[in-house]
Amino acid sequence: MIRRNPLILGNKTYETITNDIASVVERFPKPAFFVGLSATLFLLFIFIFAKGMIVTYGMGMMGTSHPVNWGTDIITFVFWIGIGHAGTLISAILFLFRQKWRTSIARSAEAMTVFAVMTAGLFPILHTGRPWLAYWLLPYPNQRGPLWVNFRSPLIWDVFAVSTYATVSIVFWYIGMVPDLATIRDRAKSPWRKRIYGALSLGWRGTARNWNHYEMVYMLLAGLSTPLVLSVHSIVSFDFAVASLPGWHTTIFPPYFVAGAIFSGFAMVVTLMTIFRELVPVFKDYITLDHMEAMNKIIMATGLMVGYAYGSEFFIAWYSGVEYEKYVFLNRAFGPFAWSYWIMVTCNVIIPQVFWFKAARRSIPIMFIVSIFVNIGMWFERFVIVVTSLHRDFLPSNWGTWIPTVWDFGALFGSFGLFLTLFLLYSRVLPAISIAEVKPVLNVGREGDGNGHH
Amino acid sequence: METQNHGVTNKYWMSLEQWRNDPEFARLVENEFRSSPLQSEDGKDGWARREFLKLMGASLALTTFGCVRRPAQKIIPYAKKPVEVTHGIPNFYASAYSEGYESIGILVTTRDGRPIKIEGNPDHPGNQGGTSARAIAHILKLYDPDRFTNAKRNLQNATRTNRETVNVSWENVDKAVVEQLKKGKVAMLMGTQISPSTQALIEDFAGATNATLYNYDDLSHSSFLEAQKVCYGQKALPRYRIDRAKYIVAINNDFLGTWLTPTHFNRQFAEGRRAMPEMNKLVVFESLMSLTGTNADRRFRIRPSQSLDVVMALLHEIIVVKKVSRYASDGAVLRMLSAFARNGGDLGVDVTGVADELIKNRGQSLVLAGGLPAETENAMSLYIATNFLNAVLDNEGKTVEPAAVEAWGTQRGISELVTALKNKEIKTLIIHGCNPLYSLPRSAGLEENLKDVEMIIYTGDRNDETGRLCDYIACDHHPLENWGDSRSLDGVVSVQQPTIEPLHNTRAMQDSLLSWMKGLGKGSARARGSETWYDYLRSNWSDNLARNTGGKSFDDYWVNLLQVGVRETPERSGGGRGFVTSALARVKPSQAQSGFELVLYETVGLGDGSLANVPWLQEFPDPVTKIVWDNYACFSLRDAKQFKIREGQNVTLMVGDHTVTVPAHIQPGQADGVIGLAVGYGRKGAGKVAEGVGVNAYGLAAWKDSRLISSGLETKLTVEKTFVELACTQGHHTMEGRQIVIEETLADHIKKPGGAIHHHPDLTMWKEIEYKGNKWGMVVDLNSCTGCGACVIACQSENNIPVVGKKYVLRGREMHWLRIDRYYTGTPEDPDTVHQPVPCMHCDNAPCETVCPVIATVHSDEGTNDMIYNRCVGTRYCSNNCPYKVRRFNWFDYTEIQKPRHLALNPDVTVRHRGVMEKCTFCIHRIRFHKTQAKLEDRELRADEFTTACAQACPSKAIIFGDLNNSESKVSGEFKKPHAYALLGELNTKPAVHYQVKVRNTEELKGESKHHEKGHHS
Amino acid sequence: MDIIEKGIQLLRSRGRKGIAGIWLDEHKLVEAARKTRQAGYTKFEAISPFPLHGIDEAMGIPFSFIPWITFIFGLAGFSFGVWFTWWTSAVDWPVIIGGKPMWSIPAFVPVMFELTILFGALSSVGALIFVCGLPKVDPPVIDPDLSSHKFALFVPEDDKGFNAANIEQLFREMGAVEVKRTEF
Amino acid sequence: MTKKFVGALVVFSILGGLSALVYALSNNKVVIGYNQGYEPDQPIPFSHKLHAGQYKIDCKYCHTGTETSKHASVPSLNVCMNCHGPGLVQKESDWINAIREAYNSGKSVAWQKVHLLPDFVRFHHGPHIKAGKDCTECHGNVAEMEKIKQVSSLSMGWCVQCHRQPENNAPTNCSTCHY
Repeated sequence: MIRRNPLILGNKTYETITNDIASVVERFPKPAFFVGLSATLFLLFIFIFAKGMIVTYGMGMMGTSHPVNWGTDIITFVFWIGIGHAGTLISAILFLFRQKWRTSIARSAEAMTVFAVMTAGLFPILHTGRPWLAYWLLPYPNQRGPLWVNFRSPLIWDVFAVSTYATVSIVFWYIGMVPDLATIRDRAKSPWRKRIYGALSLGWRGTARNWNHYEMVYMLLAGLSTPLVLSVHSIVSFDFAVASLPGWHTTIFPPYFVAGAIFSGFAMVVTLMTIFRELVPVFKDYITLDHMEAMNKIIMATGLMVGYAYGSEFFIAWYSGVEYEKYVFLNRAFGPFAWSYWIMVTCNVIIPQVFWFKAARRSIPIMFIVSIFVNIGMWFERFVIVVTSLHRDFLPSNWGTWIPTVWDFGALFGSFGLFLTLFLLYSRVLPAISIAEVKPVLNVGREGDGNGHH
Repeated sequence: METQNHGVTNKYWMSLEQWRNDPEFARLVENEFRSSPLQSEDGKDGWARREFLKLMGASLALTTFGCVRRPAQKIIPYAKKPVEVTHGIPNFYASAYSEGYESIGILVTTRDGRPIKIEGNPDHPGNQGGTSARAIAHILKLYDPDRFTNAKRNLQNATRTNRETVNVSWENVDKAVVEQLKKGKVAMLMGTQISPSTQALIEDFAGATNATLYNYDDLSHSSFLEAQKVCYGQKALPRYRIDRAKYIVAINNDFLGTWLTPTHFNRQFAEGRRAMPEMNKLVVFESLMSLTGTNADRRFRIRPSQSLDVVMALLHEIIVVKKVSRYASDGAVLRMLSAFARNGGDLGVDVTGVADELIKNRGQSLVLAGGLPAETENAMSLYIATNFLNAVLDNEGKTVEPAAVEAWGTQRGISELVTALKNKEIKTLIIHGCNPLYSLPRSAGLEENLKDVEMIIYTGDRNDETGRLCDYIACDHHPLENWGDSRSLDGVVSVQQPTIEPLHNTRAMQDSLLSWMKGLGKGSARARGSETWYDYLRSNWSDNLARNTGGKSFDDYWVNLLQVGVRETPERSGGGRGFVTSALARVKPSQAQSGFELVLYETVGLGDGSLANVPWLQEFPDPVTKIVWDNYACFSLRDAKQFKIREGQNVTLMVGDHTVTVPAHIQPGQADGVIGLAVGYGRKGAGKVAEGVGVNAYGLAAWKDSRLISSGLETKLTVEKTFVELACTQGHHTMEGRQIVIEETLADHIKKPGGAIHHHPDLTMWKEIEYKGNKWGMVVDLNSCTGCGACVIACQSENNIPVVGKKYVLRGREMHWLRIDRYYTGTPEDPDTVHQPVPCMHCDNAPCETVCPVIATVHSDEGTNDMIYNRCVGTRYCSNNCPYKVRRFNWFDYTEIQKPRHLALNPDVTVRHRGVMEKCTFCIHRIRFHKTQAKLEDRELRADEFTTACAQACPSKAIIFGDLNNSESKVSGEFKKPHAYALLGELNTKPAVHYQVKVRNTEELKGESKHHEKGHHS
Repeated sequence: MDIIEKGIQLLRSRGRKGIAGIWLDEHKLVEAARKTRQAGYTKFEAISPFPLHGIDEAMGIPFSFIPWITFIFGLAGFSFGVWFTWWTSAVDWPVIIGGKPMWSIPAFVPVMFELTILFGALSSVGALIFVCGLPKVDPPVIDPDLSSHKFALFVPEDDKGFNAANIEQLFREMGAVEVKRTEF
Repeated sequence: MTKKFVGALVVFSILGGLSALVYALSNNKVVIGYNQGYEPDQPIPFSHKLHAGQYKIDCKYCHTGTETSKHASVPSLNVCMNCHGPGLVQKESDWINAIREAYNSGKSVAWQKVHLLPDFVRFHHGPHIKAGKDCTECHGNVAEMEKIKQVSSLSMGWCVQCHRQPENNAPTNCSTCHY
């Protein structure tokens, strides 16, 4: 039997675990928090302003044009949806695989999922020419005949997939949080705090019968989320794969997108967790270097998958013999947008190779930098797919280009404002580590532990 | 009332005259516009753009909020409804459009008294239903917001710099002008008039006032006419029969794009293209890349100074070497030709093959030269030599027919005017139909000599380059507001009738002349007996122009004439003309040039620049360069490389002491050592649209021997460091070896039509949808298409397509539903060119439909791909998934159109909201209109009962539209021809538009498709 | 306001009187629960801050029935997806789209799949909320630390053969740090 | 008992409300926001009840475009003058005099539009009349109306339900009405 390192450091007891995690919620934040919050609120303001202007005056303010009809909005949508995947993967798939190390990062990863999907969900709505009519994408009974929607359109699949994903993720996250909310309720001193967390905890009491159903539902949700998360990014990839455009029309997209999503999602978790560990030092006992290393291994593995996909795309383009396909891929690597392609390859394939070295996997600064690069690289992966495929397609007369405007940057960077604001608020008002899940794994890897082998 | 369907009878358009017979009419017309949108009470046109006149010529008003319901609208019917106006039903009026020497028959569609569209008159034998981009677009000049709405007086300083422009009543204009005219010494500077009645009136006026007539055209053919006179003794433009010519040689001549009467020539040329297996062959020698050059089967690049040498080399080869024709024994001719024995060698072009083929096609060949690029210093020699070559080839009387009528010939040229001005022989000058201060180089000396003239009267409609120097602007009507007539080069006389009461307080030039004559109490009997210009015109017709009245009274004849628009008997004379050999003595060798030679040229879109304020034409992609909103100096690839010039880089051109700084454009196929620059740009005072677009190339032209020299100008070039982005609507200019435009040589085509098409096996998962009723389809014959672009503007006019401006064209956001792709094949230095109009393909398996989430683009059961604007949310997914990229997105709110341009909108086509996709609809509103009409008349839709706007406008009949399920329709046959193919057919989109291969009359093609070189499909 | 008051009344839990023992070690609690059950009590409850290993077996709690709910509703979601895509696309208003048949099954699979998942997930959570009697307003708390680091057993008075003294003795024997009469 | 009852009541009322909403939205007879019943005052109190009801003047006598044009069109004043011209019907009424005055001075009357379709809807009266539809099917019994009132909803669903009837043999392409 392999000797494991302890999952939780610092000789915790159940009581200290409760104190460590709940006290973050209970104490008044430090000034640093408000500095951070103002920064993210500023970004959020940029987002609202940029999108407000675009909705007011028209999509023409962004860089999208003919033939590149999709640009920053869709790229960023796919980017954030991809980010979201790591959370569900950690909370659901690793749960099904009985990976106990997931417990201390699962909550924040799920929160990341929820906020990322919320951020992502805004983009397809706001990228439309008439966002105030976006509700027409929902098949609701109406007075137009009734007129339904086109279930053949990948965008309708998106509506179903993303809304189902958002709903199930939020439910999963929330159900997981209910016992912890009850803990905070029980520790609350002020009546308001008791009332609010009491309501949020739904009056959870922690009886064995409830725990019995609770664990079952948690497992069911994990079981449902697993195919769901795979389907969501597959369906997002269908937006491209189902189209006839060379560079989009590929069967490899679903697995490629899922791998990429996990890749970018884990990178984002690493980014957030490295910062989190520094901001709340006590969390270093829960989110240990072992956790970070495990995530870095996944980053490297999925990075290799993504790299393989890049290579196989080229091979298939050549092997298919389709002239349009061949051209698109050569154009990606050597055309006017080649810079974006090589940024993508560098960030996603080359840089993560440092994780072959254990020292790099366990170095917080290195992994932070790598994770940032991976995030950049994955944004550019979607950029490469969307923009370079669109800008030169079948008829050369249509070839065009894509020139970003200040509003594109506003939408892209502003979206981080929305995401980070939500995440910052979450980190102060909700238990950022699952108290009830961490406690059962307290003894894993401890000396003289008799229960750790499950 | 003869308001019936299009294409049903020849009486489907109506004549204004019919109402004229009604005494009530005049009064009705006065009231007609009382409730017009132009004069609505609150000055707003309301929110409903689809129907300006929501009901019965009414204006709309949004009532205040908080009303019972929103939006509340009002219905304002006529007080007295004109009997021929039925709200919701268009009226068509036959009329004529003239420009330079071109006259084409048009039909004007009016709705509720507003002209909204100009179409070709199928009864006109010259254009036969086709039109040109400019003819269609000149409707926007009617609704030009920058037009003067009243007569104006420019208060001039002593140096003729405009101090102030004030309104002046017509009475006061007349008073002042008549007073002035009494002083005598009157001169009239007139643009060429092809209207026989206007000519007569002007001559009447000149006689009455003892005025001297001077002639000037912004695009002058005076040396060409002079050469005709020298060669044949008659100063007339011959009738070129391109339809009869099997072998056409054009030397710096753009007869398909801009020369003389391109609309007619396009039709004739296309007929010759389609005459299989005897298809014509076009050989072009030219310096720039013109529209004609792009259609050449064989093309040679020459410097403008070599134009004459080419003709002489051909003559030398034919007469001296091959000893063909009777001149082969004419010693004088042989002597003269020996000086030009420069074939091959220092000419750089071997014309032997061309000469051989010309000899073979004697009597059915045609050699053409002329137009701005041919107007070198030695142009006269070129024209004489060309005429001689046609004579040598026995083309006289066969492909060159003499004109029945001499060109309007009583006037003198502009240099005589300048002399007269210098001698202070002119007190009053009336300028009409030309813009000399724009198009004359300063060296002509007109401007500085004008200041001594006591009064200058200009009939233009704005203070443009000429107008600002004039005292009175007696603004003329727009042709759509005015009566008139015109004679085309083939002798067809058509009538022009007004289709709208004048929008503004303008007055016809002819009415002005008549009233001044009245003021003077002089003039011919006809002038004195005519109350209005209309009376004069009618009486001139009654006396001089009416033919074959067939025993009918003139009144009946006149009514019928107005309905048809065209006088049935053309003025023609047959037989050949004898070439006066002595003319050859005037042929002088051209000076060889080594430096850069500047060639000015006319664009298909803007022509002489008089329509520069029409936004459609500014955003009309040049058929060759596809650049909009600019003119630019064209360089050959070699020169660009040598002088390190990049696309859009500013260059300064210096001719003599005049300089112009203009962005460079690198033009494949252009001759080395040549710089091309388009005229028609750089207008001043022409209006908001034209302001600041391009530079005035006329400034670089030279004035020598009373002639404007626009070609072969020795030019110094300075390359600047700055750049201007040129807005090009096409992203890439070669086909990358893809099967897009398929070309075949004539020999291959005759052997196996469509043999060059590589077909792909189609596999499908689904059972195909069956279309049981109508199934609309289109065939575009790439062999007939010359790329002139009339269809693009016709579509724009028909479908309310917005103009987005240069800034957004640069971003690829032009909105044309129908675009013409132009590809080069072969080497970029000397390519072949193909044109391909691309509308929406209306694919049966439409990729756009599948991906639309909200069913905003769907198929109808008639096979059209419908775009439902009001359902569209604007995801733009459809456009991404369209392999042809024909979909256009409303990136901004394009519905705000400056008034009164909005009056040109077609009420049958929805004006699209911001944020929705749009695209070619196959003119679905026409389909619906005609299907409804058929239903109302209890009949089936007839085959080819109607067609789309593009097909209707096409002068070369390259576009055929109709019902594929109707075996009688033309399209159903053409669609299935073996040489018809689907664009990107391997995608199995099953387009409802098929293309027919482009046939080139050559031995081998310059660019072979690499499409199936690997043979991986078979 | 009346309705809100009534709603709160509805959600207010009514505590049962009974006896509770509190442990600090979860293993001892599991043993105590087994003993309690062996003593014949059936309605007693174990309260813990996290799910306890082995408590189900110790207390004789049956396997949760919720997977059946998930299955049935998942199936319902799938069937709804099949029916809805078919009815809207092929029956109610068939439109020719992209030359495809009205009921293009492969294209409708994603919608059917997502509806399956959505119905399954929401029904499971709904079932959980229903069987746990959630939500509840201010449920009685035996000890606030029961959601942190303490473990409790509670035997209600209405349990069969309730004997306070016996239970207290049993709890003390099994290592309860505190035994008290309380409401839960 | 009460608790369960209240619970059941809540559940059922939610379900019932939802079904009612779905019914209301999908049923073309119950419409919201379509100006049904709009009955504005007109500048001249023209009575259809009098003209079409009592005197039985055919609709198409005044609404001349009905069979030929997209627009049935409100008659111009010269149509009124056919009967109300000098020396003809109703010489002394103030309203008639007003019309006569307007006619003589060439001024138009600004009527309140009652039946209003959005700009993107193309409706042609002709085929509907041709198909034998009576005016009253859409416009209600105008002969009974003192003031014209919008009887039908004119919603898209309202159009489509009729076009869908197989016996009407009417197209339901989107481009039948939208282009």
